[in-house]
Amino acid sequence: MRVERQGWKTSVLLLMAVLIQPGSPVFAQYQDQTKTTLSPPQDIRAFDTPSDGGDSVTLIWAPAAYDSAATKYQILLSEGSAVDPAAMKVVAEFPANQHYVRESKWPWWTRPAAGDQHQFTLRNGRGVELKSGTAYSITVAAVLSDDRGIGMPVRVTPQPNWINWNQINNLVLALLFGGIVLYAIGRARTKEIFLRRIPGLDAVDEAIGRATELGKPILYLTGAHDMSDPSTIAAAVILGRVAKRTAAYETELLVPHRDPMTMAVCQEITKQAYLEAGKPDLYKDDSNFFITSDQFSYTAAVDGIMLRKKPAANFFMGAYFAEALLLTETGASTGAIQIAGTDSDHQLPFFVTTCDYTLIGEELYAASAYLSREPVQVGTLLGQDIGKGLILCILVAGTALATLGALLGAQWPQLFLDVFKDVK
Amino acid sequence: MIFLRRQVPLLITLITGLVFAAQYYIPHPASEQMLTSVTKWLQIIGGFALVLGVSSLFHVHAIKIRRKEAGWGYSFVLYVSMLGTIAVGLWSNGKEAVDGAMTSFGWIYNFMMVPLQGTMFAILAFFIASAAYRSFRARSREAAVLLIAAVIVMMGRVPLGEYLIPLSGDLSQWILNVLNASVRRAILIGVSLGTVALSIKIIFGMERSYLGGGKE
Amino acid sequence: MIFAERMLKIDRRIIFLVIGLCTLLPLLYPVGLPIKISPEVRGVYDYIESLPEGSVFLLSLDFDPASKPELHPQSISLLRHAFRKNLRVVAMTLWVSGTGMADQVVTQVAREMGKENGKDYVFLGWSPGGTAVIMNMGQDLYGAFPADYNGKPTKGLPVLQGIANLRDVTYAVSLGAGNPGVEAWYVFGKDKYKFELGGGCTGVMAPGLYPLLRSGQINGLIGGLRGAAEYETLIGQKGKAIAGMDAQSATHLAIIVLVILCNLFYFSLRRQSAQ
Amino acid sequence: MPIETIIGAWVATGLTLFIFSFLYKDNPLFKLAENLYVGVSVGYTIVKTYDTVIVHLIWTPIVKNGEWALLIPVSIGMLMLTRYVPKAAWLSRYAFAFIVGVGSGLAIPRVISSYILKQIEDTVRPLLVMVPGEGLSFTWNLLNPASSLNTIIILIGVSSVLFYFFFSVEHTGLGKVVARTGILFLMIAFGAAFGYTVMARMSLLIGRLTDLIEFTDLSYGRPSLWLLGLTILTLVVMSRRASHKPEEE
Repeated sequence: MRVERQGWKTSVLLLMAVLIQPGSPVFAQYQDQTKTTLSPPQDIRAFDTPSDGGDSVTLIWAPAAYDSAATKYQILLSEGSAVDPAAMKVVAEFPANQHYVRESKWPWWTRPAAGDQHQFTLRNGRGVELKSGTAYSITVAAVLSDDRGIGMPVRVTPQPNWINWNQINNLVLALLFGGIVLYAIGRARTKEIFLRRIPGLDAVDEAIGRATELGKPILYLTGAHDMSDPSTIAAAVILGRVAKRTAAYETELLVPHRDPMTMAVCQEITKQAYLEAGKPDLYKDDSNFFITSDQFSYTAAVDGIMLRKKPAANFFMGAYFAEALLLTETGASTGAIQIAGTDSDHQLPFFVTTCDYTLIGEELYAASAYLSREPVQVGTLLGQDIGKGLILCILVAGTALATLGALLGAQWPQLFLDVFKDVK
Repeated sequence: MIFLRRQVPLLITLITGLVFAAQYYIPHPASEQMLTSVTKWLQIIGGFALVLGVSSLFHVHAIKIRRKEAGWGYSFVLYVSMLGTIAVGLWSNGKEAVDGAMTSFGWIYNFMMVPLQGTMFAILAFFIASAAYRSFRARSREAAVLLIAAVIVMMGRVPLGEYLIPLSGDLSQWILNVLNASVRRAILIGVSLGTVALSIKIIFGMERSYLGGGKE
Repeated sequence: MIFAERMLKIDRRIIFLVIGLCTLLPLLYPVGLPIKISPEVRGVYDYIESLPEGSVFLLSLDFDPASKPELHPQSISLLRHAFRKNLRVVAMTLWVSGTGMADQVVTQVAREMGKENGKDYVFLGWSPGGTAVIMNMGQDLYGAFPADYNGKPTKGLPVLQGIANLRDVTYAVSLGAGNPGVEAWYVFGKDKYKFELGGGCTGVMAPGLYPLLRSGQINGLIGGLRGAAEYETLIGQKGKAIAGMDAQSATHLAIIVLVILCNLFYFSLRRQSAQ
Repeated sequence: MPIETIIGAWVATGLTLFIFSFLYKDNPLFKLAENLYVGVSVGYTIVKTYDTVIVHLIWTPIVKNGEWALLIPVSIGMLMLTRYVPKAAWLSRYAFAFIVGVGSGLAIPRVISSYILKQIEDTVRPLLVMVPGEGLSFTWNLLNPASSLNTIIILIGVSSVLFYFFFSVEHTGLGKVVARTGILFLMIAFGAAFGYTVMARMSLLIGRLTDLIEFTDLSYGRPSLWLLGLTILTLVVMSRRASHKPEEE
């Protein structure tokens, strides 16, 4: 990897030059050898395109009276400091009513000229090869049938840049949101954070209560993923809560697994829960058991358990795939209360229609954070809430400002709106 | 030793994370060159990750066969089919077809893998139908709304539905394009915030489950 | 046991049979109902239609045999359209188990349209890493795929002339069955390398891609078998998708009837138990 | 027709029917097909990985083109595999640290740009649209996704669903109304997803049945019909044998 320190300095200097004194090149008219009636483009400025890798240059020139679809602009380029425009190569041609600064995607903080000016960015590729660090002469010509008015050539050297200023809003947002998350986690470590009660958790208690009344077991599934997946971790945390209740009510708990590692972790959690409920003697190691890792064989086996043991309540927490429907349908046919919680959005519709209660997406994490009170989990949740709140405000304020802008025909709302655009 | 085992990995994550987040904002050729190299590296590492992912299967089934656990015969089938496919694949230089002519590896692919995998998911069609009859109930107002929207979309997306109720096409178009899009957008924003938060926690070493284990 | 309860408890294998017949009969005796074209599918079609001859069209077949019935017809139609417009076709896949299928469909359509490998089209094959492949292609196409599927070096292939990376691609379409798929092509591809992007996907994925469609991040979306049927109608070449539409209609209707029956019985049961 | 195609048709049909036999109930034929499937696809992945990674991405560039820098990813990959050597397993952490670090770093700005900024940009639109001939006005057309009415609906949808997933605020008062709206929007989107998923699953079935119908052709020797009979016969025999031990579904 070659690092060009020199290039870095020059590019910064050049950038400053562009920012500080726009339009420094000499503006002059250039008369073509042939007699023309078309006046050459005025106020031509050329500079290294800021915020790029050094393979393009940008031209700015003033609009003219003849700007229309019939007239064409040509971009002329040559290496070195050619003075004879006839020797310059035509590298682009387009109708004269196109390529205004306002059409470009530049946000206000990098826009090099007023919106009514013409703008053209000449890039590497398609027959043009711009080398960074090489000096070029470039100019614009206006063409109408045989008439040609050629502007004064300007010198320009493309340079690589170290920062893409067009994306600076992205960076600011990343830093802001990163700061919020870290702050929220820090806060959760020292203070108690309010989390609203997730209604699904009440349903959990209710279901366990009913199972006790009926004297039937409870079935709990932790999903298809292993312990490295956040949804499985959440499922394991909620299992702790369920196990505590089943211990207290002395109800049988069945937890069939698809992953041996997850089973080992869940055994620990269940044991701990029975201990905390003061019923360690009731704990059975084989309430957590491994079936198989094959998707459909596992499903068939669990369906078999549902039909034979007729659990009063089925819990489906964690990540699920196509097997979800096969499980919940069988569960529904046995008349069990079914409670699901998953972030697998493609299976959510099926859970909602076949289960009595469903924790949707992030609700699963929230439920787990609510139960575990673990600072990193709670803090992340709070951080995300703040982030969502900010976005909500931006949406509402932005719509209001955009409407106001349309009503008044004003440009100033863009000062706000551009910040929340992806402008590259 | 603790330093080598714990701290160094966290340091690697911190540095690589920050460098590659910053790379996005730096258009300089040096930074681009770095991205070029590292994405190529990730491709190669991705290959190793695949091997790692499937190798746990080797292990699980080897144990089953050795201990003659229930259903070890199926594990044996799995092993034989895997080794057979590998042998045939290497014999055919890993190509399913040479100039349009099928190799024996291509035969295994076309007549075993494609129908097996395709059918695995086709059976779900039947289960959806049975669930539609036995358990897609409007238990609550929410579930009722869901089912009505589902019925409209199901009608509007097939020629017969549009033929019977011409309005259903436009209505399902509107549901998908406006109502559905707005919800998906909110979910997308929420999930993205979650992804960014998780990435930040990983970079700053607050989330370390990836170091602990678990298969790919 | 009351009637509604007994009806709900019937053996589900009877329902399986009903669905099997609803699929089988229309396939054997097709009706051929007209297919309306949606603006999503038209977006992709119109864009390809507007491309000048020799433009670079990248088709990424990101699916495996499990999604073959939906995405295979889409790829056939898209390839036929691209070849008919004489675009330079660069095909590839990010899903390892789809490699053989992708090779087959590209070779088959190219042969049918009289196109030459290496000159009019190339199949790059598969490479591991998912999103890393997209990014590496964006930086350097020849680094990501030093050789094509047949092992020929990609550098110097006439079809790839003037293409250094994804920035030189005019139009890319990802036919995605999951991740990596259409979204990955936007986030790790178009976001930086600025080519135009279209999407094709399975029915399961389609609703999730509408936000990207609305914001113009993808300029069109071919959703599932229905989308494929629309595309077949647009290019005027009937294929498996149009043939499947009658069966699709019949099964949808069957499901709707089943859902309605289910709820009728459910509510009658509820009323009875409330009395 | 070449003999391998005919044999292929028989094998493919047989395996398809074995898997469909799961509809009757979980049985040995299905289990056989399922394990065969896992074995073949793992084998396939290994062969493809070997061919692509070892041959084309590692061996050729390093040995033929002398790109020695590629030894770095190879060694990182090797570190990953140390996981199977208990004593050196901790070395695999270096590899995972690198991959996860790079992945997280790459994700942050790209996710913000694609899924946050782009999505905000498209949601924030003026509520009044320029209509040619009428000037600035509020458009009511539901079918035009860019109409003013739809802009408002989308804004309400996005905001209320975002609010529904707020966990540090109690849903009371106005919040309750917004959250209820959010859940209704969510349910409609789930309904759309439901409809589309049904469509997808049915398409898969249609695809498989199309193939089976193709294989009823005489040129293949009608494998679909023969094997269907055979599969049913096997299932009947098996259920007879197991009938002394009745089992539900």
